[in-house]
Order: sequence, then C-alpha cells, then structure tokens
Amino acid sequence: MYREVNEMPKCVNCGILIPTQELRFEHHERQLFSCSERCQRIYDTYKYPRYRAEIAELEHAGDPGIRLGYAPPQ
Amino acid sequence: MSVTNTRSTPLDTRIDTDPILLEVMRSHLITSCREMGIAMMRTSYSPIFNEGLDFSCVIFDASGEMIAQADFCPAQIGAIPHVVEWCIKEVGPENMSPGDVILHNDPYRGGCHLPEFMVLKPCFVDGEIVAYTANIAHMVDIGGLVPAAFGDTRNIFQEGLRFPPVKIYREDEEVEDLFRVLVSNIRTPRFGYGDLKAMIGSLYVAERRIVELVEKYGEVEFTRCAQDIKTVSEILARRAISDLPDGEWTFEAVIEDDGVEPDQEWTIHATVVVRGDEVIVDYTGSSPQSPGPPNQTWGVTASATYAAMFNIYGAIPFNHGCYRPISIIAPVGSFVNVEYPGSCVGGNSDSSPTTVDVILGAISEIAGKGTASDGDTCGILSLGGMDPRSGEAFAHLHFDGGGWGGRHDHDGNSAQVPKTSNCANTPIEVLETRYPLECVEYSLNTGVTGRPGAGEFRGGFGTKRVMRVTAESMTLSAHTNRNRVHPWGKAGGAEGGNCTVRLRRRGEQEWKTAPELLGSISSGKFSNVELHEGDEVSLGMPGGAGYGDPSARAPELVAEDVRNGLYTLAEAGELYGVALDPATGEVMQAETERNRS
Amino acid sequence: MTTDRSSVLASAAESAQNGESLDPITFSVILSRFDAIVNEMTRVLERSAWTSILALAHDYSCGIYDALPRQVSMYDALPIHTTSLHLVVKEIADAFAGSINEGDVFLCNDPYSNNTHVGDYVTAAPVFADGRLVFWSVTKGHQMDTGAYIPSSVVASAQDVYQEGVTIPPMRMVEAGTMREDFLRMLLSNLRYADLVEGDLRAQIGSIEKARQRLNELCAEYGTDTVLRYVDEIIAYAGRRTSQEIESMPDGTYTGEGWIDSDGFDVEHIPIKVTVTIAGDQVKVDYAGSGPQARGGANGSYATSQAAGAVPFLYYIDADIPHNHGVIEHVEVSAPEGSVCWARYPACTSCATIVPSDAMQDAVNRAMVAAMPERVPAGGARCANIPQFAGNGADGSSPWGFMLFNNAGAGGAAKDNDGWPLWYNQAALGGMKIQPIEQLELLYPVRVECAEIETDSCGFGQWLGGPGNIVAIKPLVDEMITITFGDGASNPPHGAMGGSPGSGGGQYVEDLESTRRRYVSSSGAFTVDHRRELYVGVSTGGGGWGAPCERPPEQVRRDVRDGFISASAAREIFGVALSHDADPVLDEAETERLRAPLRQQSGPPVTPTVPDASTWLSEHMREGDEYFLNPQL
Amino acid sequence: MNYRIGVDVGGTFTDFTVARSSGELLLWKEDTTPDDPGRAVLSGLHAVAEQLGTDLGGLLSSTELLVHGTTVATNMLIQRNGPTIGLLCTKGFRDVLYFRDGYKPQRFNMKLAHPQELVDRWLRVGVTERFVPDGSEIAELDEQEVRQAARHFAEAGVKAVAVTFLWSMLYPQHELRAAEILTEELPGVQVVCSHTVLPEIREWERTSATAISAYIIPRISEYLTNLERELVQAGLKRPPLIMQINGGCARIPDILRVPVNILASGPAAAPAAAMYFADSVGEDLITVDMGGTSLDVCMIQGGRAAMSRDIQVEDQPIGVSAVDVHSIGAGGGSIAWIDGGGALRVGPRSAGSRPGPACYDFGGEEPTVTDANVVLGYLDPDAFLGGRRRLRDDLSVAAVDSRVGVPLGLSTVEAAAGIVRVVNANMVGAIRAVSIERGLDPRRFTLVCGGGAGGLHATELARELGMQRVFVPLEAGVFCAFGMTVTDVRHDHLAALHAVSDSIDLDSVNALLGELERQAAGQLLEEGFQSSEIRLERSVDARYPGQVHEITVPVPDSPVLDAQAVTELERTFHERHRAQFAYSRESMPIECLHWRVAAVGASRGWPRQVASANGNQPLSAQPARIRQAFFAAAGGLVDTRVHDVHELVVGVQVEGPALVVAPTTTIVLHPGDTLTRPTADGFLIDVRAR
Repeated sequence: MYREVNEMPKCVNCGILIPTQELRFEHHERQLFSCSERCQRIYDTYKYPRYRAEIAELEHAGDPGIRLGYAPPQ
Repeated sequence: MSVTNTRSTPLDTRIDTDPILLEVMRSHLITSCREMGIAMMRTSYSPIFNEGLDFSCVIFDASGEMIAQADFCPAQIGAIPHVVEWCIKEVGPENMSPGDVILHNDPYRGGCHLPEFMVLKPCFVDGEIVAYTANIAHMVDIGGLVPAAFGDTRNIFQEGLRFPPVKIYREDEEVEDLFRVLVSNIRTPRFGYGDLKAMIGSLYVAERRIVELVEKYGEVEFTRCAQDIKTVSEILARRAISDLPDGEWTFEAVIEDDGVEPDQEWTIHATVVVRGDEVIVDYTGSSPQSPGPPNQTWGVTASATYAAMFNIYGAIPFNHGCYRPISIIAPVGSFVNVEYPGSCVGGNSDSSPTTVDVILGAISEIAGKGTASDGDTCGILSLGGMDPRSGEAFAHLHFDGGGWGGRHDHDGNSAQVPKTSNCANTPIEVLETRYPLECVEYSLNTGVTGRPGAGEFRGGFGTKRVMRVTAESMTLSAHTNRNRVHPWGKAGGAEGGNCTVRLRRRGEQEWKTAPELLGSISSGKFSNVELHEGDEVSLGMPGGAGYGDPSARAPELVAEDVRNGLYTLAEAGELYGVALDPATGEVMQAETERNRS
Repeated sequence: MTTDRSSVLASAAESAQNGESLDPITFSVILSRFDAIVNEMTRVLERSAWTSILALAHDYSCGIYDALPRQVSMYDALPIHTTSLHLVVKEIADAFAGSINEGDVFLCNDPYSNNTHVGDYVTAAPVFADGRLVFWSVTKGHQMDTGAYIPSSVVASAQDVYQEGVTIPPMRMVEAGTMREDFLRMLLSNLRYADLVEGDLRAQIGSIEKARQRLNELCAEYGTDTVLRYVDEIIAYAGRRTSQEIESMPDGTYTGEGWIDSDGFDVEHIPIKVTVTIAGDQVKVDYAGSGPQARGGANGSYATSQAAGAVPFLYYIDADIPHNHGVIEHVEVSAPEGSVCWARYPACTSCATIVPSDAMQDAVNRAMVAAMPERVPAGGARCANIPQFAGNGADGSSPWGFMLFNNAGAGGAAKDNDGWPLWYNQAALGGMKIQPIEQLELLYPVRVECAEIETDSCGFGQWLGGPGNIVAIKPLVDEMITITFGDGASNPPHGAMGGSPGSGGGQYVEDLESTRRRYVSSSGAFTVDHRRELYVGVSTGGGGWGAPCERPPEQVRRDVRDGFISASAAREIFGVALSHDADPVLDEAETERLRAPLRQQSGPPVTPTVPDASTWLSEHMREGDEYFLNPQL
Repeated sequence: MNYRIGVDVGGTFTDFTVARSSGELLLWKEDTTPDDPGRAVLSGLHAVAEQLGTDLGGLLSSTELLVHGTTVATNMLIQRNGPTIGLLCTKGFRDVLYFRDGYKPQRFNMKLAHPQELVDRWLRVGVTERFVPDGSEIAELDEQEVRQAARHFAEAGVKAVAVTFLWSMLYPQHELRAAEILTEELPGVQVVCSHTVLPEIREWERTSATAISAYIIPRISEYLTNLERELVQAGLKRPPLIMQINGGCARIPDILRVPVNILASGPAAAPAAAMYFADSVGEDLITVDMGGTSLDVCMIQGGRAAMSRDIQVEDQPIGVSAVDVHSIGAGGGSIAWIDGGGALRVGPRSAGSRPGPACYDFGGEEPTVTDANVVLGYLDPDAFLGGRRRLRDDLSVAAVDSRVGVPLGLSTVEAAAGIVRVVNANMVGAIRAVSIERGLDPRRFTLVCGGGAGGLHATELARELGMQRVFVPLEAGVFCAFGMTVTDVRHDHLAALHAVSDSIDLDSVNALLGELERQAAGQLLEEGFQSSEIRLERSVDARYPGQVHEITVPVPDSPVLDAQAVTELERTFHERHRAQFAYSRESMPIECLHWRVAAVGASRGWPRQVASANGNQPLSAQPARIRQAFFAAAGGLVDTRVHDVHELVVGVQVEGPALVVAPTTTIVLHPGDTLTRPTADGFLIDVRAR
C-alpha cells in the first residue's frame, strides 16, 4: 500500500528518511530507528547524553528526539 | 543493549590489493565517469548541461557506496550517495534486472530538490550486480507553478513533478507511457526528453567500461579493489581529521526572507565536534523549516557539510570512504532537513553555499586561517514563455557568478558561481540564440550596493547583467539571496555586497524592485511576473566579504583595482585610505600613510 | 428506474420481421443487462470509494464500449461524459494498439488526449471473450486532487496545463493483472490526500473489473457472437428511434448566444455563440463566433466541446431511447480551435466540463426553444456554488479537503414541469448527489449552519424554475482555503417563453464580529478564518417557463404558503392576491383584476438578451461590504 | 390440537390461514373493513373457528402463534390518503425531505416531476437546537419555539408529528425533550422521534423513515392496539406478532416504536410462502401477489429473497432493511378510467372492498379489474368466494359500458378485454422492473402466483414475459397469510460502537454483543420459543478507515470475540470487499460502526397434508360446468369448461381454454396452456408461447 514519505521513519540520530530497512535498536527501554550502526553509536555517545533533557521533553509529544532544537510545528 | 565505546570502530587498515592495480582501477573508474560526462555534454539538449555543466556522473559498487566520480557539481556529489543508497534500498536489488534504469528526483528521499533528476543503472555481470552507475542532473523545467521551477513556491505540489524511484527503462526498453507522462508535464518536452535520454546514455557508457574492467580482472578482484579504494580514502580522511585538535566549535548565519514571510530570518546553526579521527556536524539549533522555498533537504545539508569538510581533507581520492568519518545531525522539519510537503527548490542553490560558509566559519576557529563569506547566491532567474522564433515553449534557468570572500592569503575570486556548484556561466551568444532575450550588459558589479567588502584581501566582484525581453511576453520568477543580509567579513575585513534584482518597463527611465513594480512580497524571491517585449531585468550579483584590515592592503593593489575600474579614486580613499594621484593613478605614499594612521 | 421498453419490443419485433432472427425478449434482456452491468459498476464505485466526491456526490460515470469503440451503454452517466467518453477510450485504444492484453487497466486524465478535464481520471479495461477484444469497461471519476498548485482539482486560476495538475496521457496502470506499483507510487507522490485518492483509483478499477466479470458471464450465457449481434441491433435501434425523433423536429437554422461570467481573471462576459442546423435526421451544432480562449481554466477541451453541443438533443428526444452510439452519431458538433469552446495546448481546461460546456448547452436551448417549445427547457443552473474547501492541517488536524455539492443551483422549468432543485450544472442535469450533512460533519472539520430553499430565487413562470438554496459553512480549524470555480452568477439561467431568469445568486464570507461581507464572483480562491468568519453560498434558481400569469392561482397560493415565492412576487408577477395567513386564502376577484393587464404583456422567447443581467449583488450588498472579482490566494 | 394462524389484511380482502398441528390447513377470505380493519379480522376468526367446529375462544386459547400482516400502511402511501402531519427539525434544515439526496433519476427526462414530500413545507418547522458529532451541545433546545411550533401544528390540525434533529441518533436528548413538550401541547397527537425509528447516520433516510412513521402511525396504532386487546380478551394467550418488512415478525409495541417496519408487511411473507414449495418449483422464483389493491413482486434466486436497505416506497426511502418487494397499485379493485388524453388507464386508485367493484353491489359505480373479469366470464358470479358472495354481473356490464365502453366507442367485451390488457401491461412492467431491468432473464424463473386475482392473470403475464412455467399454490388466494404460518420469527437489534480492528477494545465489544444477544433472544423466549429453536446471527457494518460507506459482514461465531476472531473478521471483510467491489486493501485495518444481532426463531415444521376437504366443504358450491368466457386467441367469447379444484387430483392434466375454480382464486387457462397437479401443493401450468 502507498506510504507517503512523511509516514516513513526517520533516523533518530541524523534525521534521514529510512525508506524500507528499519534498523531498530533498543535504547533505555525505547524502540528507536537508526539508519546505520554509526548513527546508533553517535546517538549513544553524543546526541543522547548531550540533549537528554530536551529529548525527554520531545518524547512526551511522541517524538523520539528527531525534532531537536525547536518546538515541533504542531 | 547500549554501546559505550565512544570511538568509532577501529579501522581495518590492511590493504592487500597491489597498489599499482588499485591506482589503475581507480583512474580507470574516474575516466569512465569523465566519459559519462562527455557523453552527457555532447548529447544533451539544454545549455545548463552542455554549457552550464549542472550534472554529475558517479559509479557505485555493489554495496551501493560511491567508488568514483569526476569533479562535478559538489552540491550533487554530496547528495548522490544518499539518493543512490536509499533508492537501492527502496527498490531492492532483487527487483532489478539487466537493462533496468531507475529514475528518481524525490527531495524527501535523500534528493536535493525536484529539478535534480537522478538516473541509476545496475551493472550486471553473469547475472550479478557488480556496480551501479548514476547520473544526477538539473532539469530546467519540471512543470509546476513556475517555468524553470525557481520562485516563491509554498509546497512541493507547486514545485513540479515528483518521482520516487520508478523504472523508466525495463530490460533496455523505454517504458514509453512513463516517458509520455514525463514529457506531458514539463514545459520543454523536447529538451526534457533529450536530456533524460542523454543522462541514460551516459549510464550505458560507464556500464560498458565497468563490464570491461570486471571481465579483465575478474569480479573478485574488482570487488576487493572497490572496497580498498574506499578504505584508502577513509584512512587519509581520518588522518586529516586527527590532525585537528579535539573540541567543539559553533557558528551560525541567517538566510533572509523566504519570499513568503519577508521580515523573518532563518538561522543555520552548526556545531562542529572533532573527536579523534571523526567529526560530528550538529545542526541542532537551526530554525524550523520556512513556508517558502529556501529550505534544505537532508541531502543538501549533507552535501554542503562534505563540501566544507573537503577543504580540510586536501587532495584525497573522492569516494564513499571520505564520508565515513563525518556524521551529521539535522533535526527533522528544520530549515536544514525539510519535511514533506515543505517547499525546498531553493535550498540546494542558494542556502547551501551559506551552510558551507557556516561550517568553514566554525572550522576556521579550529584551524586558524579561514575565509570571509562569499556572495553565496546563484542569483537565479527563471524565465519562461513562448519563443516567437521557434513557436515552442521555452524555460530558461539563469544564474550568474558572485564574488567570493577574501581568503587569508589572496583576494576572493570574482564572477564565480558558489563553491557548491562549480557550474559555468552561460555565454551571451548561447543565451541569445537559445532564448528570446537580448543581453544589454554583462560586466563586473562595481555598484555601491553590490561591491565587495574591503580588506587586506578584498572579496571578489560579482557580475552585473541586464537582459531585455525580445518575445511578446514571458514570465519572470526569481530566487536570490543576500538582497538584505551582507556576506560577513573576517579578521577585520568589511562585509560584502548585496544582490539586486531590478525591473524596468519598456520606455521607462527608472529601475524598480519587484515589490515596487508589482507589489510582490519580496524583492529577491517572487513568481510569474509578466514581462513584455522591451522590458528589462537587471541582476546585480553580490561581491564577497573582505579578509583582514583594509588599511593593511598593499596600496599598489588598490591602485591596480582603480586602474582596472573596479574602484573610483574616491573609493580608494574611503575604503582603504589610499590616496592616488588623479592624473597618474600612482600611489601617493605620504598622504596614504597619513590617512591610514 | 423503471422505463417502459415496450417500444423496444415493437422495434425488435419489426426488425425481426425484416428477416433478422432477433428475439424481442432476448433483445430487451441484453439491452437491459448492459444497463444493469453499468448500474452495478456505478454502485461498486459509489459504495467502495473513499472521497465524498465519488462516494457521496456521485461525480463519475461508468460505461461499456465495444471494440471499435462504440458506446454500448452509459445508463447512469453524467451527461457531459455521456457524449464524450468514447473519444478518450479511442485515444487509449490507439496509444496501445497491438499491446492490449487481458488484465490490463489503462489510465488517462489528459484533456489533450480527448479527456474532458484534468480532474477526470479515466480507467479503462479491455474485455476479452473467445480470445478477442470485444468490450471496454470504463469508469471516469472526478478525483479530489490533481496536484495543482492550490488544493483543488478544478483550478480556475491555473494558466496552463502545468499549473492545473499532473497530466497523465494514456498510461498502462495495471499490467496483465498486476498493478504497476512504482508508477502508482510516483503518481500518488504528486497528489494531495494520496491515501484517499489511491482508494478512489482502486475503487474505479474494482468497478471496471466487476463489469469485466459480468460481460464475460453475458458472453458465456448467450455466446459472444450473439451478444455482439444484439449490440449492433441495440445501437441500430437507438439510431432508428433518434432519426424518427429528429425528423419530427422542424428543419432550419437557429442561432443563440449566451455568456460566460469570466476567464478566471479580469475578462468578463465572454460570448458563446451557436448556430444549430436541423436537416432531416441530422443535427449540426457550430460554435463559430464564440470568444477567444481564456487565460485561466474557463476553456473547453475538444471532448467537452463535442459533448456540450450534443447533450441538449439527448433530452429533446424521447428519454427512453438508450444513449448509445446510435444516438451520438446523429449530432455533429464543431467549434473553432483556440476559442473558449475548444482551447489550444497548453491552455488550462480545468473547468472544461462545466464553465464553457454549461453555457454552450444553454446557448443551444436559447436557440431552439421558440422552434420547439414543448421539448426545450428554460436555462438551468451552471456550476456556481460548488466550492472546494481545504485545510492544510494546521491546528493539529491532518490535511483535509472536500467539494461541497449541497449548495448547487437548480434546474430550469420545462413545459408542464417545474424545475428540479440541485441541478449542479448542465453537465450533470441533476445527476449528482448532495452529501448528507451528518456525513460532512463527521468526515471534515466544518459545521453546516443551514441548508434551505432561498425564497424567490427561482425563475418565475407558468412553470417555476427549481429553487436555489442558501448554505452556510463554518470552518472549525484552519484558515479554510476556499476555491470556487463556476459561472452564471452575473449571467443567470435564462427564462423561456415568457418565464423570467433565475436569480443568479452568489457567495460571500461574513465577518461575524463586524458583520461585514466579502462578496466573491462565481470563481475565485480565498480563505475563511475559523475564528470569526462564515462562508455563505446562495445558489441560483433555474429559469422559468411560460408566462407567470398563466400559473394556476391555487398553485401560486401553495408556492407562497411553502415559501418558494414571496407574497409580493405572487401579487406583482403572478397577479395572485392572497391573505397573510400561514395558510393563505386566495382572493379570486382581485386575482382576476390583477391578471388582466399581465396577460397583455409579451416579450422575447428568451430572457435576458444581454450579458451581466443579474441584479442579485446590487440587491444584496450593503454599506461597507466589498466585492472581489476572481480573487487569488 | 394446536393452531398457528396467519392473518393478512389486504386492501380488499383479509386472508386467513390456519395450520393445525395435525398438518391440515384451513383457508379463508373475508372482506377487509377499511374503516376498522380489526372487524374483518375478528369476524374472519369467528368464521374460521366455526369451520373448525369450535368457537373463537377455543381457537385462540390453543393458538401458539398468530402472525398478522397488513398492507394498510402501504396502501396509505400509495394512495396518499393519510392524515396531515407536521415535522419538527433543527433550525436551518427544514428542507431535508425536499432536497432528498439531490439526485434526479432519468436526468434526460425534462418532464419528470419532482417527488412530493409527505409533509408540506409550511408544516416543516425548524427550532433552535444543535449537537455536533463530538457530542457538544452548541445550541440548547429552545422550548418556546417548540411550543410555538405546536400551536402552528394545532391550527393546521395535524394528527402526528415527526421529530428529526441532526445527530439525534447519537444524542437523543433534544428529540426526547421536544417530544415531551409536543405531547403535552398536542393531546391526542402522536409524536415519533427519528432516533428511535432509524438510529443511523444520514439525515435524509432517517427523516424520511420518521415522516413515514408519523404518517401511518395514527391509523395503525389505533388499529393494532384495539386488535391486540380484542384478541387477548377473546382468549389469545401469546401476544400476536406482526409481519415486518424485513421478512420476520415482531410484537405490537416493537412495531409502534418503529412503525415504518409494518410497511409492505404482508408481501414480506411471500418469499417464505414461495420457498415452501421449493421442492416442486425450484429455487429461482418470481412471486407475484395480486390482491384487490396492489401487486407485489419479489425475486427469489437460489432460494434467497433479495434484501435491501435502499428501499423506497412511493419515492420515500424507508432506511430499514427490507425484503426487496416491488409494489404497484394494480389489483382486482383497481379502477379503470379515461385520462385527459382519452387514454384508458387502470389504477392506482382502488375501490377496495367498500364500495368495492361494481359487481359487489355496495354502490360502487366505477368499473374495476374484477368487473372486467366478470364481464369476460372468468369469474363465476355464483362461485365467487365459494359462493359466499353473489356477484352482480349486470352491474359490472353497466359500469364497464358507461365509464369505458361508451366513451371509447367499444363493445362491453372489447372494453373489458382492454381493461385487462392494460392492467396486465402494468403488471408486466412491475415484473420487468425486478427482472429484466436488473438484467435477469425472467424466462429462467418460475412465476409463483398468489393473491385472489393472481390466477386470473398469471398465464398472460408469463406469456408476455416469455416465461414457460407458472405455479399456483393451493393457498394462492391467501398466499401471504399462508407464508406467515411458516415464516421464522425474527428480531433485529443494533447498536453503534466505533472500533478499529488494530486497536479494538475487545471487552466493550463483547459486552455490547452480549447485551444485544440477551435482548434479542430474550424476546423470543418470551414468545415461547425453546432456546433450541433460537438462532443468533451477529454482524457488523465495517469499512476501511477513510472510506465512506460500510458493508455488513458476519461476526465470527465464537462465544467471546478474541484476537483470533478479529483476524477472522478482518479476513472475511477483505474477502467480502473483494467479492463485492473487486478489490481489497489487506494491509489496512477495518473500522467497525454498527453492531447487529438478529435472533431468529425457527418455525416448527408441522406435518402437512392437503388442505382438508371438510375445512373447505361448505366453501365449494357447485360451479356451472360450462361458461362463456373471452379468449382473444379463440376469437372471442367461447364455451369454456369450468373445473372445481377438488376434481383435480394429483397427476391430472387440463388443457386451455378452461377455468379452474378454487375457493380463494380462479385460474384462467388460455388456449394452449396446460395445467397439471404434480403434488397436492398446487398447480403447475405450462404456458404456450405466443
């Protein structure tokens, strides 16, 4: 069935669209998507530690942290 | 599980391929890319290709990673790895057959913007995919609201026709009805069709070469070389990075109005983190995406990032290996990673140069040196209508050269398109033969608004072009930057000039901005203005910013600029404190000293 | 609908006597079977569609064509499609000649491949029997979005084919039973509400697939050759009856003129001129002299120009005659290329099915009414007051949009019959449906504030035009984007044989705080603020037929009692005097007195005879209100 | 001895069938008494009891099932002779009935008149009140306006009021309150609310069903309540059941809650009756039931009668699910008349039973189809209703002559033959509507012919349509009444509960289904069914999310709905969707809206013999053995043999021209037609093609 790009997952680290292969990984009991091993590592070692608080905020709005740095549009 | 190792996984540095063979193989591949380019240039219809060279030819290995390219448009080279990688993933190699060609231009799927058409061809040997060849090129018209695409579009539907991965060739056969769809939705079907065929033709050229290679050296050898080619570049890239001190540096700049909300500015904010042999470029802190077209797709942002990084790489064979040490973080739905159905046609041309300068700005903090900001706009004008001579519809995508920023050791180049797009200016004669336009003036832009920033090493001059409409009527749209924001100076250098788009109705004396003449929102970005025969449009490109204290500039250089008509005597005085003899133009040392102290 | 087909039997019997071994019962069974199959297609599409424009409003047509292709049945089709769909089917057949296989489905929306307009998506499947192509099973559905630069499938302000949406020339969508997913994905990427549109496309395909199965059954049951022989006879039968009908019309040359409100920008009152020639059993309809092609979407395509001229003759002849190729071939339509009736590539034809076509139909009615008053109705509503609403999904809602049909104008009166309400336009002749208000409110973030008859909106006459109505829509989220295409507000439906024109009607946005109103011409694009604004449409009534003073006073009394017309109109125009009770009492003596002078009056067979005749705006605009001609977003 | 009784009130006759546990049947016809149809029911039951050698009390006290059907309501709509009614609706929406679905059929027919609403516009009143889908009350009910409306209605003398507010099927508060006020302001005026009649979305169908209900309720409520009272007083132990348009029956209180269900109530029993003979006639049938006033046609394929939720009666949609019966105003009582254009027309106006056809001698002066049949010699004046009524053929002749013959310059017989030809053509049209016009070839079907007047026309209708076989059951004259004694008892219950299959709350769904099942089954138990005789059918209206219309799919038959059952449900939905619409989108979940439970009480199959001689003995007066009857094919009036039904034992064969007289109907055999009696059940006629 047709999937518009905005329905496809984005990499939790770099924000790129993940067309088909959904590389899932578990992170602090959360199911997350990343586009590659590298992004997963960068998320673990840089993005998450650095933005822990902001990410927690976003998660309340159902965003795993891909819209970091500004209030999500809606 | 949660990874704790903060370093990138240690690199396997063993290169067991004989270095000679590796070099042969690599140059062979690069030559193949060049051949693709030549084929493209010779067979394409549109000036943007055979003159503007706005395309890139690339070869990927079976794993979908770039192994070769010739020096083409960096903005495309940086994005194409992702386009190809995601394209292969979405279609699935198992669904590809020999002779298939896949067409793709979806900006939300790693692409740059709609006009950037990418064709991809799997190369088969004995029923196995051994490599892919791809060509990414800028189609002038793709339907939509604006002929030649660039204006103040508000969403993807206004920008034109979008192709997620779709097979346009099946087993060496044109998928005819799909071509029909394509040509019925673009204003210049003959060109569109011809250019697309040229792109596809170039894929066949490269494919032949690759097949030769594989047949000559065998698939195993070929595959190993492909791996090693990338590894070698990665090793060199990581070395270059390791030479930098670890640390974080931040820089930001703004993109002025998006054509929809004139008074709003859009921030590109980057933090460059150096960790040993890898770099993280984190755009967190950039603005949300704008309603108008200057947003960057993920691919554009990645390209700009790589383009900037390559400045510190130096001469490294350019392939996927170079990307591996670089990680990018681009918040979804932000100005640097636009989300469907956000508009984004302008990001690739006019925002990405600024992004590059932002990264360079940050890096220069690290590496010292650095540069002042370039003009950073392509000064794009989209013109479309009926050509009375051919009776055919035409669409012209016009861009011109701006001035680059002064470097720490020399002046900025003049009249050169932004560094993200090493495209050439379209020659006047070609312009006039191809389109119902007459070029009234084409010179360096020495005007006060546009002139470059002064500095020990001044910025380069932009161009000034005036064109007159020779058709009964045509529509003009524009997408330019730096109409209000100035390129920033460095190390005491003055800020650069502004871009100007002015219009003059036939028979009138004075030049007007689009808002003055037509009440459009923005003077730099607007869509489908009706021009009539004899109307004129003037495009002044901004000069780059200056590097270093102007008073440190060698007076002789100033004198030479004046001799060359770039500065007036008066300007030499006010900008550089250099006094010249009105009669001879010689530097008057004593007076100059006095002015400068 | 039950129509008495006894004439069918008679005719078949007669041809049976002519030596052909035709069995009258088999004849009418097969004739009705085709209609039944098309009905089933219609139902499948309506019941399984995803957007209200198809599932509720019924804006689509289904048909069966033979291999040539000739129209075999379009039982329940929209008139504008009835006489034009064969053209695009032929384009498709030609485009793929030689490579048409069982299980294929073709798609086309290209007005320059003889489709009607870019909003109409044609899906066609070849039907094979005994290994040969014998029929085409076809649906044409008006899709909700075409990927135009603003969210509508009918963008009056688009200036070329590139702005009005994605053009799909004949295209193979399903290949031997397998959907071409990559093409589908590509197509949907270029449309808004992709998920709904995919549903609608699949529903269209389902509908033609259903017909394919049924046609196979039919051939199996009677034998392919037999079926095809009866197809010939069915077409011949319609042809014979049409000949008889047209022969009974007075030979001669007749001219008529009407006007289109505007070109979508600043040119107003574009003339539509027609010359109709009836000779024997053939009709020629020529639009020479009509205005030049428009800058915006008000242009006709070749297909619509062909249809618009022919449709009136489909309702001049006996309604019982099946509308197949045998009828169509009796009417020949011509229009100058480059005119507003038939535009040149790449002109925008987004409104082709309605704006030019409705006026073209009514021009024929204007031309013919005096010659054969008993057959020709007064002018019907054109397509004004069918706005497309859309929200970009701000305020948390997801992007939404729908086309509202409930405010459509009414049909014209005919001799012996008052006009129907909700005519939509001459292209539909009442053949679409309104959306249940509860469905609208359930599916979209809007509230319907009212939907009722508008008093005195109908054309007056011995027979009344149908009444227009007033509908008020309150957006609940967003700046509601409102895109209206349409016609007839300043050039209202004409009255015939002494009847008066419809009101013309109009639309406005009311600011609920200041009560200021922004009146908008019959086409334009604007927004309605959900915090303080209300969209109000007042649609036109149809034209009246015959002198009002001939309408029976008791009938007029009930019209007033029920609010179709006002007491003052009854007195002044109908010459009927009534008491003021809720159930008024007729004053017969006074009525006689009032009617005497009215009976003396006489006028032209058709009114108005000049452009820009509507007085609705001047009657309704108040101090401080503004008027906008074709506003753009 | 136990009895099961079917009583079918037609426009002209009231038919009775009494089945005995021993298997014997008793058939009876009684004149309908339009002013108070109950009288005929009672007097008929008296007569029947007498036939059975007992009295009314004796009969009713041992009656385990009395099913009653009536076309009274249908005829009210057909003849538009109902009372003036009012309609109260949400302000701004008083034209819902007028706008309809905005769809014009026959759109190339410029002379097609717009259908007349059941309530004139001046009596459709809008009042301030409004709910919106999410349940918020954005406008309170303005009670003052309701009272004003009531006064307006009072002045207009309305007999009933329909209350139809937007969204009332979800939020009935305003309708309920408005009804209270109206009842209080308008004593004696009945008030019907749309949320009780048709609690489904779509205001037009709901409003129409409610308006129809209001239009018919004054008459039927008075009638039914009286009837029940009298029957119970007379000793009936179990409450009488009323035949419903859905082919099942229900109790009177249920009917009065949803009056629209009583429409075409009689004819809905036809399929049950017809299927009873499936062994001898097969399962592809077209049933026609021609009574005094209307002709009802029903299509049965593979033993299943077509059902529909889109039925319109006289252009008014009824919304509820119904046996797809097509009715037109054509019957023995249909009046022949000359229209303005000088054309001979028959119906839809009917003389009913009072005054009835001219020959009844109740003062009727207009010629009816029955009169024509008398004139043509098909009806034996002395044998009508087994001789219980002497027909005055002289009055028939007079009526046909004066009203048709003379004006058209035709002889009496020619005029009568014309009347029959016209009414046949009308009936053929009705049969075409359900067969040929749906692309079904009637020649594959057997014409099952019921109704007192059916046998008179059956062979001609068949011939006209090219049908070869006609079946006339012994019970033809009381066809539907008979059906009622063999029909199932059925109760439909539904409730709205929104659920999407991928996030479905199984507990609440199970709770809801359980509740619906308790209600439905409970009713049957009260009505004396053993739980072993009760069958529960569960279904749900579902669609893909985003779709507009639903399809009804069966809910898996597991005691509780679990994840697996949901998967099952999804699968069924995809399959049905593909079967019906030729495509499905299996990657999508499904959205469920209305949950339905039908409880069916299976009718106990009693042994069955021939309708007992003694039951009918007194009915069968001796007919004249030879009569003059008109047969065009035979060149006019010819001597024709007349057979009594009881002479015709199984295996007999009769060649036309001939007349076969049964107590409740007469069969006309035209030259070339051959009648046989394959079983005791009835007669099979092989129709000679023209």
